[in-house]
Amino acid sequence: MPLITYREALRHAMSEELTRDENVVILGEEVGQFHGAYKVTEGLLEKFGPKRIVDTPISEAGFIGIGIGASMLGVRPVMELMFWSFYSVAFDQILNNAANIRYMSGGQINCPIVIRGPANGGTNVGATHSHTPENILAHHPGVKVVVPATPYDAKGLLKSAIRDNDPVFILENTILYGLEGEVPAEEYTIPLGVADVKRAGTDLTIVTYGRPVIQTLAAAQQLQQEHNISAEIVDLRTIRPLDIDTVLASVRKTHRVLIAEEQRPFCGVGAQLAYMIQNEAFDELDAPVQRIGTVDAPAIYSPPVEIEQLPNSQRILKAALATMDA
Amino acid sequence: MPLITYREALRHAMSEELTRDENVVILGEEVGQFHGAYKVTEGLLEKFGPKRIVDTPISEAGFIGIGIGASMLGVRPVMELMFWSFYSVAFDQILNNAANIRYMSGGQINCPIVIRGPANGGTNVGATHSHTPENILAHHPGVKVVVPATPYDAKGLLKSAIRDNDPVFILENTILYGLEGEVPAEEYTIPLGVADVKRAGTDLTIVTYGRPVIQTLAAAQQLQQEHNISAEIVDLRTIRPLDIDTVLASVRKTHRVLIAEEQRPFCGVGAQLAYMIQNEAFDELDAPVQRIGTVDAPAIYSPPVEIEQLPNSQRILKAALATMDA
Amino acid sequence: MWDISLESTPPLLKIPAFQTVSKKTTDKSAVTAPATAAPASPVVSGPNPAHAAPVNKALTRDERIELYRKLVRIRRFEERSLRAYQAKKIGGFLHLYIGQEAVAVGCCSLMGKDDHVITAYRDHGHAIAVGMDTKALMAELYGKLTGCSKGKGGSMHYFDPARNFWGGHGIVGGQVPLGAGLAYALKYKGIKGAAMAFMGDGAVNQGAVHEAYNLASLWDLPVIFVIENNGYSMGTSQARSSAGDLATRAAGYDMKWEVINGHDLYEVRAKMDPLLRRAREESKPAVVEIMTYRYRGHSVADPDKTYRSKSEIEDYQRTKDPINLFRAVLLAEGVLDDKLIEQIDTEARAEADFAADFAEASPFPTPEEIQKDVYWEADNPSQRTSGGRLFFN
Amino acid sequence: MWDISLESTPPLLKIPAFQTVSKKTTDKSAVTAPATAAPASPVVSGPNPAHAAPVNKALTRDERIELYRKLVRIRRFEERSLRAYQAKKIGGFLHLYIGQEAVAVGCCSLMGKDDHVITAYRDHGHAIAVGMDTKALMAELYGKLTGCSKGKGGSMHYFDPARNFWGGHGIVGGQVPLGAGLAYALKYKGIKGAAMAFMGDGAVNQGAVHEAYNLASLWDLPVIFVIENNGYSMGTSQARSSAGDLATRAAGYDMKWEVINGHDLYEVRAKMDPLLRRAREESKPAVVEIMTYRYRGHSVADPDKTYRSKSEIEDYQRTKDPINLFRAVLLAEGVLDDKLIEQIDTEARAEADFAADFAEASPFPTPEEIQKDVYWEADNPSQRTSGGRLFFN
Ligand SMILES: Cc1ncc(C[n+]2csc(CCOP(=O)(O)OP(=O)(O)O)c2C)c(N)n1
Ligand SMILES: Cc1ncc(C[n+]2csc(CCOP(=O)(O)OP(=O)(O)O)c2C)c(N)n1
Ligand SMILES: [Mg+2]
Ligand SMILES: [Mg+2]
Repeated sequence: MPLITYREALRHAMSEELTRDENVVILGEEVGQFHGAYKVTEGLLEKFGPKRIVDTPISEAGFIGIGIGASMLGVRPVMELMFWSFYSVAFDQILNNAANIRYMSGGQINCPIVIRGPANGGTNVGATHSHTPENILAHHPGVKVVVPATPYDAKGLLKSAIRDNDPVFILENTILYGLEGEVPAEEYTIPLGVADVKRAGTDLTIVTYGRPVIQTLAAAQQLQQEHNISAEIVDLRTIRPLDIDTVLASVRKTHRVLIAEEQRPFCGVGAQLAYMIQNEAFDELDAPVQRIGTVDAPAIYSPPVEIEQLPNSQRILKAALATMDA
Repeated sequence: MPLITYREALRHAMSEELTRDENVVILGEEVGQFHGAYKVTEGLLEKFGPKRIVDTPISEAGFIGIGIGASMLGVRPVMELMFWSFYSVAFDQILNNAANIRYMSGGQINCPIVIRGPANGGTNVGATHSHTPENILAHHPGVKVVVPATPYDAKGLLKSAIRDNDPVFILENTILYGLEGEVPAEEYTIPLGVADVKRAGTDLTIVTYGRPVIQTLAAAQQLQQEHNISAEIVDLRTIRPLDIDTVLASVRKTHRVLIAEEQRPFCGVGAQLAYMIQNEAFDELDAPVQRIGTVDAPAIYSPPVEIEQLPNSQRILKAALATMDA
Repeated sequence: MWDISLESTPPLLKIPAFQTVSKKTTDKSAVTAPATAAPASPVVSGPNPAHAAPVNKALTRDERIELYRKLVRIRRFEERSLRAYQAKKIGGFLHLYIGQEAVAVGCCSLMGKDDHVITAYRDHGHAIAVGMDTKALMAELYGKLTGCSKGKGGSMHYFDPARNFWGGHGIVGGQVPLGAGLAYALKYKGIKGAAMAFMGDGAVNQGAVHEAYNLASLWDLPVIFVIENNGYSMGTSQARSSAGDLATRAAGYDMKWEVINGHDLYEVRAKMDPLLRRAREESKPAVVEIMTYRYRGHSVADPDKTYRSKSEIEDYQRTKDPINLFRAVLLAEGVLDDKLIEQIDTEARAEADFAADFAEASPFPTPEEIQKDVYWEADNPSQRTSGGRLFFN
Repeated sequence: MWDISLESTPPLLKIPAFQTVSKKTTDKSAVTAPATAAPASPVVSGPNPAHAAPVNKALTRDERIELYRKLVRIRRFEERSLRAYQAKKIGGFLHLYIGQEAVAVGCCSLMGKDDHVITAYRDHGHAIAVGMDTKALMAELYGKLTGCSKGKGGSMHYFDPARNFWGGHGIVGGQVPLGAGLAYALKYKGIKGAAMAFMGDGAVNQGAVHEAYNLASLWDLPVIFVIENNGYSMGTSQARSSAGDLATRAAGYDMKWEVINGHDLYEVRAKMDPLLRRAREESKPAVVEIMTYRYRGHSVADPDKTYRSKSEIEDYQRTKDPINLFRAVLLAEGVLDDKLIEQIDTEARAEADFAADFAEASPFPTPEEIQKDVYWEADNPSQRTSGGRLFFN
């Protein structure tokens, strides 16, 4: 299988869907002439022209609102947020209009919009640019939330998202954009809401998604080699819909759970998972569900310190050992 | 002690603080000449004049941003959101600027702002007007979040909030505005971050806050009388800082926990509580932590159906019995 | 006896054939930049030339009657809904459009099959103007499953995409980018239609509105931003909420703008028509500020005591009521006579009562309905492609 | 040899004594409404009368030299920071101000003790202009505890409230309401000061900016909204992001506006001074659009290949460099001579190197610092009144 980057995987997904469906249109700041702030859309303007690849002013509420309105009439906009952090200025459009329009209209209106862009820390861009809002987005019934960790997943999930009739938000990661992985040359999609066991194991379940998947894979290797602990890694891939069955099946096997996520803790995705696991597999747990995430503070700028604020394989390793000892 | 309404309690708190500190100023839509959409600020314009009680245009991002900026120079703005739902258009100001300014400036700048207003369902105002964002707000380190359930708490907590040097968000409830309760004539404050055991009990801990406190009190009476179950009711009062110690002390006594909240479930406050309880009192639990909240969908308009969507004393009662049976 | 502005106080008054634009309330207008468009018509005493505009001259007798009927039907529907609200049949908010009817009826009467409408929460008038069934509208107020949004939206959230009506939106200003988005879709698909995005005078101070202005002008979207200036946002007069004049802000975005007397249905049609044609044919946006007035409080809950005088309201009712004015015009045209007027009114009242009876007799949604219409996929399980849980508890 | 626009290509050029406003890039300006303020100066060939404005005439020789020194210090600081970035000493973004120096220096040179400043992420120039210590600024870029924000903010989030400098803000447009809020506080407290809220040309399309405009005008806040129009928001030219001219949008809010040649320090001072006085004394807001240009990419990461030509950049450097221009003026005035110019430049380079050495030698924050400066209460435990947990894990 060809080896391509996460960035290319996303680009290929958009390119294929642009070709497949003439209603698909890409909008966002700098997606065209500038080739994307992170070059995800590079070459698409040249290939599909300015009607399909649209540069927008810095008006997230305005252009996302326009995307939502256009989607109601059958256009299928794929909107890039340069950073998901900028959802803060478009929050009302995203979470009142996109999320509620089907409901408030009694099912008469669909909003087949995709909003995608990076949501992560780790590149020293500070508190205003490092939000990871998957918990906040997924809190709202009516939306779907996807956080892919590998090129293969990124492509397959984005293609499904574009075909989905509900609003889908894809949270990517600037650090993963350069990550390479095998991606089939043939067309494929990955259904939303299906977790992927990235590593089978017997002693400990680590539930994770996004970049921590990669970090957890490294930690799991070390756990095996140095501590003889066999960790099973469940990559959620989609936060809503949530494949809790795959999580519970793993818990029934290992009886111990660590959640590794790049979230601030209070009401994060890990909290929701912990609630569900203890609620639905109470008797299966040999120890409390543990979490390892971002140290609870706004994102610090200082490069070496930000590494310590975020989950990393050493912090995950330590948390895994603590979960085994609990 | 005098019996006053929750609305009056809030008004008295503001009136006393306006008198005490000339830097306190009330801003919001219709707070002055119109006397407040829910009449919380009635009479304040007449008493304190238009410099202290300021009507704003419908520009939440603008006027909350102005409040944040003014607070950096020592003004202490108490801003009314007509509904907390409208935080959606001011999200960036509230959760990037107010929440992060102290951090990003390395501790040089404070933001002593209070934002208050109702956040609740139950009055048939539909999906766009029924947000309960305490989980979303409290997710962000740097902010404090208060949800008072009684007139006594409302007054004492609002006064503390106005004196606090960190941004404090107070989520009130339109249905509680008319609720009467005893409030001392003498001045008092209630510290933020201190839960209140609203009813002592031995068999089951119900952790709650906001209007469900009132509903839970009714359910607890029925539990006692009809089922001989003694429920202890812990009213959190403040979501962040969180008085988890009072919760854990109760759990150590009862060994069973139900969380009753007016939140949609995914990543709600109940999820965070469940995580912490199972994590910190794993061996104390005789049954999984349970939740009862808002049925997971946007707020429905239809009046009789909305009652079923929200927590109510019958739904809480049923959930309590299920928790006892688990 | 036909004075229609207040049910209980019906003195028949001498009504001039047309009205001029009501005086702007802001005191800063003098310093505002001149506009690209012509200024609002000055107070004149001759006949309003707008009445003779081609789009009005082209109306058949029946069409004129239908326009009048729509005005009356809206008013009677809303008066009936007010009684239902007072009888506690309706929850939440009820924002009445009474006094503003000529705006929605005038604008929507110009809609072709590819024209689209979106508005705010004061949406009953627009819903009836686009042709929605008053039974479904009243049932929605009653929270019934037969409502136009199955009882899920309520008064503020009416929808009928089949009639190109995209709501009914509760967040002030939030619908305006969506309206530009409808126009975007039309342009994208090469359809020669236009969108009208209605908002109130208070909504112009929402940031999303300005973002939509800039985008619409920059991208030449076929959208007309319609400011229904009824002088107040809740209890705040325009002068207390907005610096400068409202329509003129369009100039800063290089957009055409116009001020329209919204009490005069023919003028609304005459001035909207060229803008709509221009939108459809040249794909050009515009901003219009339509001067109007609401007689009732902001919502039924508004005691309406602190921010305007009774005499101001009465003055509007007496001299600028859009139904009275249009009736006088049609009487002068010989299109209406007393009998027809009475018949229209009787039918409109009967229709409203019938809608209320229908609503009353309709079933409420079941609690199972709460989780329907959230996800397309959940409602279409046979076509579901995703796995996992969509709902939580 | 003094040409300062590009370190590596220093041809000394004949520099005219002043520059006129650069041509607006939008092609729609013709249809825009006339403004309340005077239009931008036309292209003239005589001496710029702004140079003889009282505020410039009043400058002592030393003050003139200090203004020049600030321009040079900013440029040398940024060039040094660029080298540090290339050496991987700096993380995140680095948005250089090179080419725009006269805007911050000109505006901030007018600040009295009660005047305040806030800006966006391209904030190094403003920070030096208000008098911040370059050691603390460089250390901040290096992420060190000795940085002006203790290494917590980085390049985009400089702060120094003691010098009335309120940041350094990363969300485009988000600082603008805060700037109006500073003005609100001044007015509330009866202090005769003014606030300047800087933003880029791309920022004017953010809704929050317009909300702030309306509020500032409605409430007569002493704030000057300063649009630094460098022609581009990242890779998007003004014509591709904004309909109409930028400054003229102020007219829609009944606000005074002005266009200023930002390459010419004396003109910046001459045109800003009356507006600042008016703000302080009459509590009146204004919008200014200062025409300027950035030579470097949007940030250091921007390859700067797709959206503008090399010749465009070179043209600005050759004919409009603010340092070259001001140096020529001061040479003509007899204030500078070759020796002094060389000395200033040498000192500025040494200062920048010293700042880098200081930064290099400073300690990083410890991981314990992560949770400091989050809550006032947590940092002042002896004065804490609340209970409960503030942090979670
Ligand atoms: C963002 C937001 N802020 C506040 C409100 C509450 N609110 C509802 S209607 C209204 C007044 C709107 O006035 P205007 O736009 O003039 O419309 P009108 O009611 O006169 O039709 C307000 C403040 C809201 N729904 N949304
Ligand atoms: C709300 C928001 N959207 C997008 C961005 C990403 N971004 C940062 S700077 C910038 C361009 C801003 O251009 P302009 O306002 O002209 O300022 P300049 O960079 O030219 O100084 C963009 C799009 C952001 N920081 N905030
Ligand atoms: Mg209005
Ligand atoms: Mg720019």
